[in-house]
Amino acid sequence: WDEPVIFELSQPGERGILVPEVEPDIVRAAGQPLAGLPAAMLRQRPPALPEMSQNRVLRHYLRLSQETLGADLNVDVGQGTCTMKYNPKINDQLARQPGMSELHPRQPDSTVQGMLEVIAKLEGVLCEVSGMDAVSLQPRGGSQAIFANMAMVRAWHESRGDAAQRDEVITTIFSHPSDAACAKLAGYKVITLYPDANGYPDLAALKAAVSPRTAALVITNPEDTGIFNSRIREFVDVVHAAGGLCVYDQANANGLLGIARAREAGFDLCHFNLHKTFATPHACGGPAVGAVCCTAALAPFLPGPLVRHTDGRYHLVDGAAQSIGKISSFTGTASIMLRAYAWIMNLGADGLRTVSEIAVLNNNYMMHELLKIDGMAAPYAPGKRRIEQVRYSWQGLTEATGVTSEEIGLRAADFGVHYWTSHHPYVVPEPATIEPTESYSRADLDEFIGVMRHIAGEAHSDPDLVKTAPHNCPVHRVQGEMLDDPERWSITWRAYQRKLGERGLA
Amino acid sequence: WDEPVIFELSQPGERGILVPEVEPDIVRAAGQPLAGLPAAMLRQRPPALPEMSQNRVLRHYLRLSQETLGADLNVDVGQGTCTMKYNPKINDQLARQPGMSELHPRQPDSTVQGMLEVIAKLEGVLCEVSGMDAVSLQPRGGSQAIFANMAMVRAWHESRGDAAQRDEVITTIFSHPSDAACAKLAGYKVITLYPDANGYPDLAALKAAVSPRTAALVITNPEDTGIFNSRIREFVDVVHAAGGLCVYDQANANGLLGIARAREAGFDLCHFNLHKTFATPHACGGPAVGAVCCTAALAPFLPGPLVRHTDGRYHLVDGAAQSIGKISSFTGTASIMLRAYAWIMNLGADGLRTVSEIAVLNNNYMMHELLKIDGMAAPYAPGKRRIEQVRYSWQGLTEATGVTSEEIGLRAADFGVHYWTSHHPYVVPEPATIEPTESYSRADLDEFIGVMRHIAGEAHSDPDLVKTAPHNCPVHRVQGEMLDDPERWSITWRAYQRKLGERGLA
Amino acid sequence: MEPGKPFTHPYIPNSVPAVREAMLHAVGAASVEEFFADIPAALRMQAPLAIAAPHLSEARLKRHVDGLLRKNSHCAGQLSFLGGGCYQHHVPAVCDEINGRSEFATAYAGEPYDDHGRFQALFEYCSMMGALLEMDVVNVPVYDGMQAAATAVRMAGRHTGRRRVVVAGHINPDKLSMMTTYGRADLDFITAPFDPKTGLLDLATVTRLLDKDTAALYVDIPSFLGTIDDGAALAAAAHAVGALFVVGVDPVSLGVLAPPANYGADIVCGDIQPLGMHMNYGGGQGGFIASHDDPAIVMQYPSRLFGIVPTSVPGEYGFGDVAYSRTSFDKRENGNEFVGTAAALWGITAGVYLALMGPQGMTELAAGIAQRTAYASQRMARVPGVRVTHAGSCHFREFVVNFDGTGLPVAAINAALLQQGVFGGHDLSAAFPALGQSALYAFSEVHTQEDIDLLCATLEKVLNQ
Amino acid sequence: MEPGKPFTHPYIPNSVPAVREAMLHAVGAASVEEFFADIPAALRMQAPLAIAAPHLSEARLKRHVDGLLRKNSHCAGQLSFLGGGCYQHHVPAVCDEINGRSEFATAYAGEPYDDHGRFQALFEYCSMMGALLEMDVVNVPVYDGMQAAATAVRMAGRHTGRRRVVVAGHINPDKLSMMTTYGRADLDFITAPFDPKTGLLDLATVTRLLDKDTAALYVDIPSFLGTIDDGAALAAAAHAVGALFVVGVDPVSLGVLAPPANYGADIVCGDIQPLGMHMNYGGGQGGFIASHDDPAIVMQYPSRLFGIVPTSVPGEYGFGDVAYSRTSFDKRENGNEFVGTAAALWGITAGVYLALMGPQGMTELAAGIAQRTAYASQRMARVPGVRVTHAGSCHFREFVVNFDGTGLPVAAINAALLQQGVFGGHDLSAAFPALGQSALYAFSEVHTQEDIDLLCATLEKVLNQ
Repeated sequence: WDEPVIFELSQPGERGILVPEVEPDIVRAAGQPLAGLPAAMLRQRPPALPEMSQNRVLRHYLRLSQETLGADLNVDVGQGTCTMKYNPKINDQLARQPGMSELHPRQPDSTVQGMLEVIAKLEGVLCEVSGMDAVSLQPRGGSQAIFANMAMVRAWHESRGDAAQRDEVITTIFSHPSDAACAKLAGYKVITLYPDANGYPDLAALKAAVSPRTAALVITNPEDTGIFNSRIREFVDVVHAAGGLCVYDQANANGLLGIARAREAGFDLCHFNLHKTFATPHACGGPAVGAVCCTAALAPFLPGPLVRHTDGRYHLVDGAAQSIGKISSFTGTASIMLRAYAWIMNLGADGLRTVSEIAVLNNNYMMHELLKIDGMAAPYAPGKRRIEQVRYSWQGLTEATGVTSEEIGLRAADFGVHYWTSHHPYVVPEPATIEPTESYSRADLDEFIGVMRHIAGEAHSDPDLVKTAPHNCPVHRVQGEMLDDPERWSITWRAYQRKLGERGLA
Repeated sequence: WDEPVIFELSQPGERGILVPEVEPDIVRAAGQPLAGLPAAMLRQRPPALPEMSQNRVLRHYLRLSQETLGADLNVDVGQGTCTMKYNPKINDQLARQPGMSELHPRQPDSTVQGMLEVIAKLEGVLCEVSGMDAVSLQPRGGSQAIFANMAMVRAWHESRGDAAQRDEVITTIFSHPSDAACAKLAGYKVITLYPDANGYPDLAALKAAVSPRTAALVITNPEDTGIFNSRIREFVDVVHAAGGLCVYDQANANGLLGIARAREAGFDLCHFNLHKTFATPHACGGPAVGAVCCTAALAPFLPGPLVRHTDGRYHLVDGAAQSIGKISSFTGTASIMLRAYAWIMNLGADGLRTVSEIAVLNNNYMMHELLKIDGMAAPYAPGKRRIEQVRYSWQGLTEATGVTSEEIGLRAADFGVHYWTSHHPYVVPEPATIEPTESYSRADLDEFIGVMRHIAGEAHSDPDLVKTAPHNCPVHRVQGEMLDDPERWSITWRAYQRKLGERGLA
Repeated sequence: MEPGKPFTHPYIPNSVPAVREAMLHAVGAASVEEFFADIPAALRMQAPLAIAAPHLSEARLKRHVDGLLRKNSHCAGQLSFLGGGCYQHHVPAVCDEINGRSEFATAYAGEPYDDHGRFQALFEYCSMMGALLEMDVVNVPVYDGMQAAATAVRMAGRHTGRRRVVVAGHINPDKLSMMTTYGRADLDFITAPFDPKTGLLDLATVTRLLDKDTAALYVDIPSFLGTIDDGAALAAAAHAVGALFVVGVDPVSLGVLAPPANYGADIVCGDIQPLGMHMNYGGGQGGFIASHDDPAIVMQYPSRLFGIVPTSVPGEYGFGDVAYSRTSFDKRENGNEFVGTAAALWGITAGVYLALMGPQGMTELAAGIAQRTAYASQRMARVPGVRVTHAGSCHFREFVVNFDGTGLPVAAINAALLQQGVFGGHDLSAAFPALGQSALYAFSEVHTQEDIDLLCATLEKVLNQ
Repeated sequence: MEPGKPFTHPYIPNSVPAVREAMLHAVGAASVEEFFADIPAALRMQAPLAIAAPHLSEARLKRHVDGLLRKNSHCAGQLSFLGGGCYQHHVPAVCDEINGRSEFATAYAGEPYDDHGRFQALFEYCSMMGALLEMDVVNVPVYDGMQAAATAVRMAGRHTGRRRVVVAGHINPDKLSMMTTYGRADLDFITAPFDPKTGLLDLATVTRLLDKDTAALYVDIPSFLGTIDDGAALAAAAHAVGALFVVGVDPVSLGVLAPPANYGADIVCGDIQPLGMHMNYGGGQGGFIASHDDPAIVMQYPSRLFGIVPTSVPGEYGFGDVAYSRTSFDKRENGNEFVGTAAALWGITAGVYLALMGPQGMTELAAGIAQRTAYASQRMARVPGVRVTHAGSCHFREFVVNFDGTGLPVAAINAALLQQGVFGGHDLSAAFPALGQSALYAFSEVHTQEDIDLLCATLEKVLNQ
């Protein structure tokens, strides 16, 4: 499709949908209901929205959907750290029923007993999976859950009166950028540890960083390298000994279900992304749920409302007196919780463990095969197995051919698969992060491996082909420099039209 | 996508879905429930179905869907006679609710009052639109409705004792093939009238054909030429005078809603395709509904069951004593009836008439523009307006360039639109049948006209490009001769595998 | 439409007055009336259509239709044991997902190039049915199982050049009615009675009815009453007179029952509704016809048959119509019967279902249903006054329950069950008076043991009232 | 997992024992245990997860979850007047169709090439919001309107280098809580009380609270109580001290109310839930932030901003991230706040909604709601004992109803309404004790005159009991 921008499809007068008529009695009684307002508060001209028939609106968005490579459509193992797994359609179907979709969040508790039961039981599962004592599902994404964790850390230290002194949070470079960003947001100075020679977070560096100013350690394990940090308990103990809390970013939990938990490692807080580990759809980037889990000691700080079960009925109650308060609207993204609950109830304990076992098997198989490709390496911990993902390096290939990891990604798009390098900064040179999850068959993995091998071959035989990719996508290489130029960037169509007029863009 | 045939994706052991367990008590009590059967009645080996994970099944069919050009995705005006119009998503959404989808057709009438009300009210609308007195919605498609009409003609003549004598049905070559085929199936000899020089059914030929052997005339108006036969009442009168019945095939009704009806033209029976005129989805070719409408005189012959409204309740009753009996299972395709009902209730009388007015306006606009293309003509009735579609001829272009209408169709596919020639035999040379309906905007029509103009230009400048099309479709030109060769045709994968082995196909 | 009052609607882009006028101007017409100039005044409607006032907004339309649907109660909310040709099964969400895809829902009659996916999906459906049936030829779906049966015997008539069709007496009476309406111009139908004790055909009687003018012996296995005849014996009897053996089959049963081809069926037909279609008040039906790859039989199909073929690119598969010249599309009244829009989307859906289930799923499904049927039969037989009519025979999915011992008509019992939220079995007393006050009870994987026990407990309760 | 008992599941292809073994063999591992060798025994779970027994089949899972959902009653079945941040509107079927598309539902973080459609759809959403708001910059959605407000004031803080934020007292108390939790490391929040008689801010009081350390004046227009302040006056007051004027707005109101940019807002934010999202028990929220195209402001956004750019093919449009270096993705703690998975699918859906509605639809929708609100206010005021608290002020969508005159607490009244199938307005007595026993009633186009009349009649009835 060569689908125009939607404003170009406008035909004045066309309607996409009709709005219910207002009954004549209402019209009569209401009169000019807003006539009492200052004139400046009334809209003078209708919004400049496109005017289109329903058929054309539908066709436009269906075509755009076909130009989008959803996980359902491809072997989506190349978006490492994202845990792209199969999102069962039954869960969507269940969540799209009116018994879920038409619930107002302020309905009386007595009318949402099923919904509250789902929330309560899902909280229970996450307690068991993490070993923690209490859970809040209110955050609407993983990063918001990280922020909630940091806010709880802050509230904890405030409750003990040493908040002013404890103004530092320690994290690692292979943890998610939001770990650092949320600590900063909560008012902390961020200390970032870099890996040691074997790719592990540097314990010595941690010991050097820890002090009475330490509010918390925020750390992922395995980090985005896929290497499990065996000494994690020592990290935790060092921080605890200094009076800090330990926060476990469990975005990478997909290889550990039923195998290892936050509790045994001594963490005080942790979080999960339901759209990663618990198979809810990524939805182009949300809606989502980030689950905050904590020990009993931290539970008084959880955001409200909380679900309680008493006398055989479920109730919502406000947060405790020490609660950090609200972290998002209402109880969070309930329809995502329902999907995660259904997924778990379809798998059970055996199933969750099998998820992790196969996710890890797939990852090690993928690594075993990818490392046969000339120019690809898995830095750190040579010969060691990985958990659920691997951060690779194409440094060898780049040195030999000049083709970069980013270019490989654009070429991979031509073969109908996603490919992700890693978060900035690129600690691993020419990085690539691959996470196969449990959802793909051996044949699928072999297909992806074949694409990588093919592109590596092209890098040697015809590097320009790779460097000018994509060739087989809905669009061609964009003129990216405009996006960083305030004179020319255009974040809306109206800005584009204006700048086009003023500056003759494009 | 280059998606394999599904059997090639099989991995032994994989499961797409799990089946509910049988409780141990049942297993115990049931024992070997089929042990009493002859051994030959029991399956010896499991069916050779593919074994696939759910993710892979989904991905396979999603990819196939993207390789299918649904009406939602294109300016679908090129499948003339098919009345490809917008199928509102709200109607699908309504029909996919459990209050519709989970109804068993043998439920007590008291538990399906809403469904029966929909059927009854839809019958009422069709009575009004046709002017007929009674309706059955039992047929599951237009052709089955035509057959029902022919069976009613037969039953009518049987009831009058002259069935043996009346063994001929007259139809026209521009009526749907099923009109002739169904008459034959009901036991009639078929007499086919050809158009006169102006494209109208030949009245003189009809008069010559009519006789005491005439059971019925089955005719479309407008025929697939789009030309309204002004003298239709004379045709009807001639047949009635000879004791025959007149059956109106209203597949082409989209231009006549609220404008002209079967009643005023004197017909005894007619039928509508709900998936054409009443906007239910074509669904790759069904499920569908063909509505049979008739005068009071023919009503006793309608198939059962019938919906009746008495004492404020709806009931299903058997067909009358003279009923032709069953024409399909239960009451027909109820979920399609619901969609058509919703569509009508969204438009009302003004809306239905506007549908026809704009469908006809669009068609005449399309004709006006297409006839500007060198090599295209609209045979018959020069200068006259058409109703809802036009059968064109590319004869001029073919003579000038050698490019045929069929080849133009394959090239049109490269531009993402459908294109249909016409039913066989090609009475109009190098035919093309275009029916824009009311669903497309002027911009849409101009886009399609542009494609036709472009291809006509290519036919002159680069005829080979057109003759070797498609170039931009999921597959390339098939080796069609195999399809007519019993030694090589392969209607299933197992046949293909066998013949591949035996004869080394492909 | 009131003159001068424009009606602009989201479904009709060019109803925008300015656009309408501009297009009229472009074609040189003063008004749309000009396009209808050929319609004589006497044929014109004199008044607007007299139909109910519309709900123009989608919001009000939805509310209106939802209100109608709320007047229904349905099998996902009630406990249902209805069957008799339409069956409640779990419909996998992926089936709904695929048949709900805009592309499949709104495609129609495109070519094998622009609609490649549609052709492939239907070819694969036919192929998976072929695997289930162990036959090489399966058609693109016809309307329903009845149509499939009616066409199957017509195919046999054309193939043999004979008129006589012997039909098992324990098929659905509606099916017999439909086959007769459909076939009687060219075929004569004779019914072979079944043994009221066993619910099975009597081989001697069937043999006596078969003669050298017989085109086909038609039997449903399992029968409408859930019993399972000896197919091999019936096949031998039919073949002995040169007739084709035509078997109607419940595709779900083939997880445990032999495919009819294995016991000698020449043409096999049935309904695909149980393979992933919601019941839809009967809107989920779709018919299949299958046979061996005998060109003489293949040429008798009226339906579309899709074949797989190489394309101009080596290794690529394409698809197309096999032997199109058979059809009425090609030959009008000289083609076989007729062909038209039928139930293609349900074919695609059944393909999705079979792919999801795989061999293991189909086997487990059928085995579980046979077990539940046997269990239910045992349990119901223990309800005082209730008798399982053909208790000595094996059943699949359905069996006949007789209530003569209760002194109550089925209608009254079902009314009482309904008050308890149970849809009792289909009342057979009108269609099979010889069976007395009997009902046909159906079971599937949707039923738990608890459901069956609840049925029996509820029956006991209402019979004691 | 029990050793030796393989668990094969449809969601885990390689759980097939033979495949699992073959892959282990391929990588030279004896068992999956090897991969976990780095996890010390002390960190390993010692027992299987203690969670409920699963429903392994999809059929039983569906039955289980359906059973849970049946314990809920919902707003499509009841008559609801709840609002307060989440609103019942008609959701066009096309919105559901598009956000249900597999492609959009399961896409994530692809590049502007493989995910071109996602980028375009989100750019178009931002552009249509820009048209509604008459602003040039709109972000890709954040979690909800609260997050948008919290970020908006943080943006103001960064832009001005000041700490003080004056917040209108008639915003949602939850929003104030959330903004405080989110911002307090860098911002101080001061509440400006509203006039209990009018439900409006007092300009003099607000002006007094604004000072040279004030980063932002934050106001919701309409307020949480449905009243509509004089935005231009507030803007002038904020600007007089060099503070930014940040307005939270209900996007539906903009069909009749002026876009805040027109009366001087610098940053506008709000929730898109009313634009085509089902309520989903609060799962339909999504936040937007908008501003003019001032680079100094643009660089304060933490969210992704998508821009339109030419490609290497003339006339072709491409898309990409604007000023990516602002973000924590690029700069970790040195970026603005943080960015992550939020509510992108709702952004796409809101775009579909706005495209369907168009200018005329948005105008009619808002005008109709204003009319229904006024009508309902008049009608409810006539119920004995019931008072509309701010009857002298104009309202959009919501207004406060006081029940002190009935002598009954809102809780009791709502309980009585619930018994009649009506969800009464949100009880304000805890959060706004000064308002007495009051509830917030909300109206939209889903309500007919009959509904509103029924509410009043039911209220009268329950108050008379």
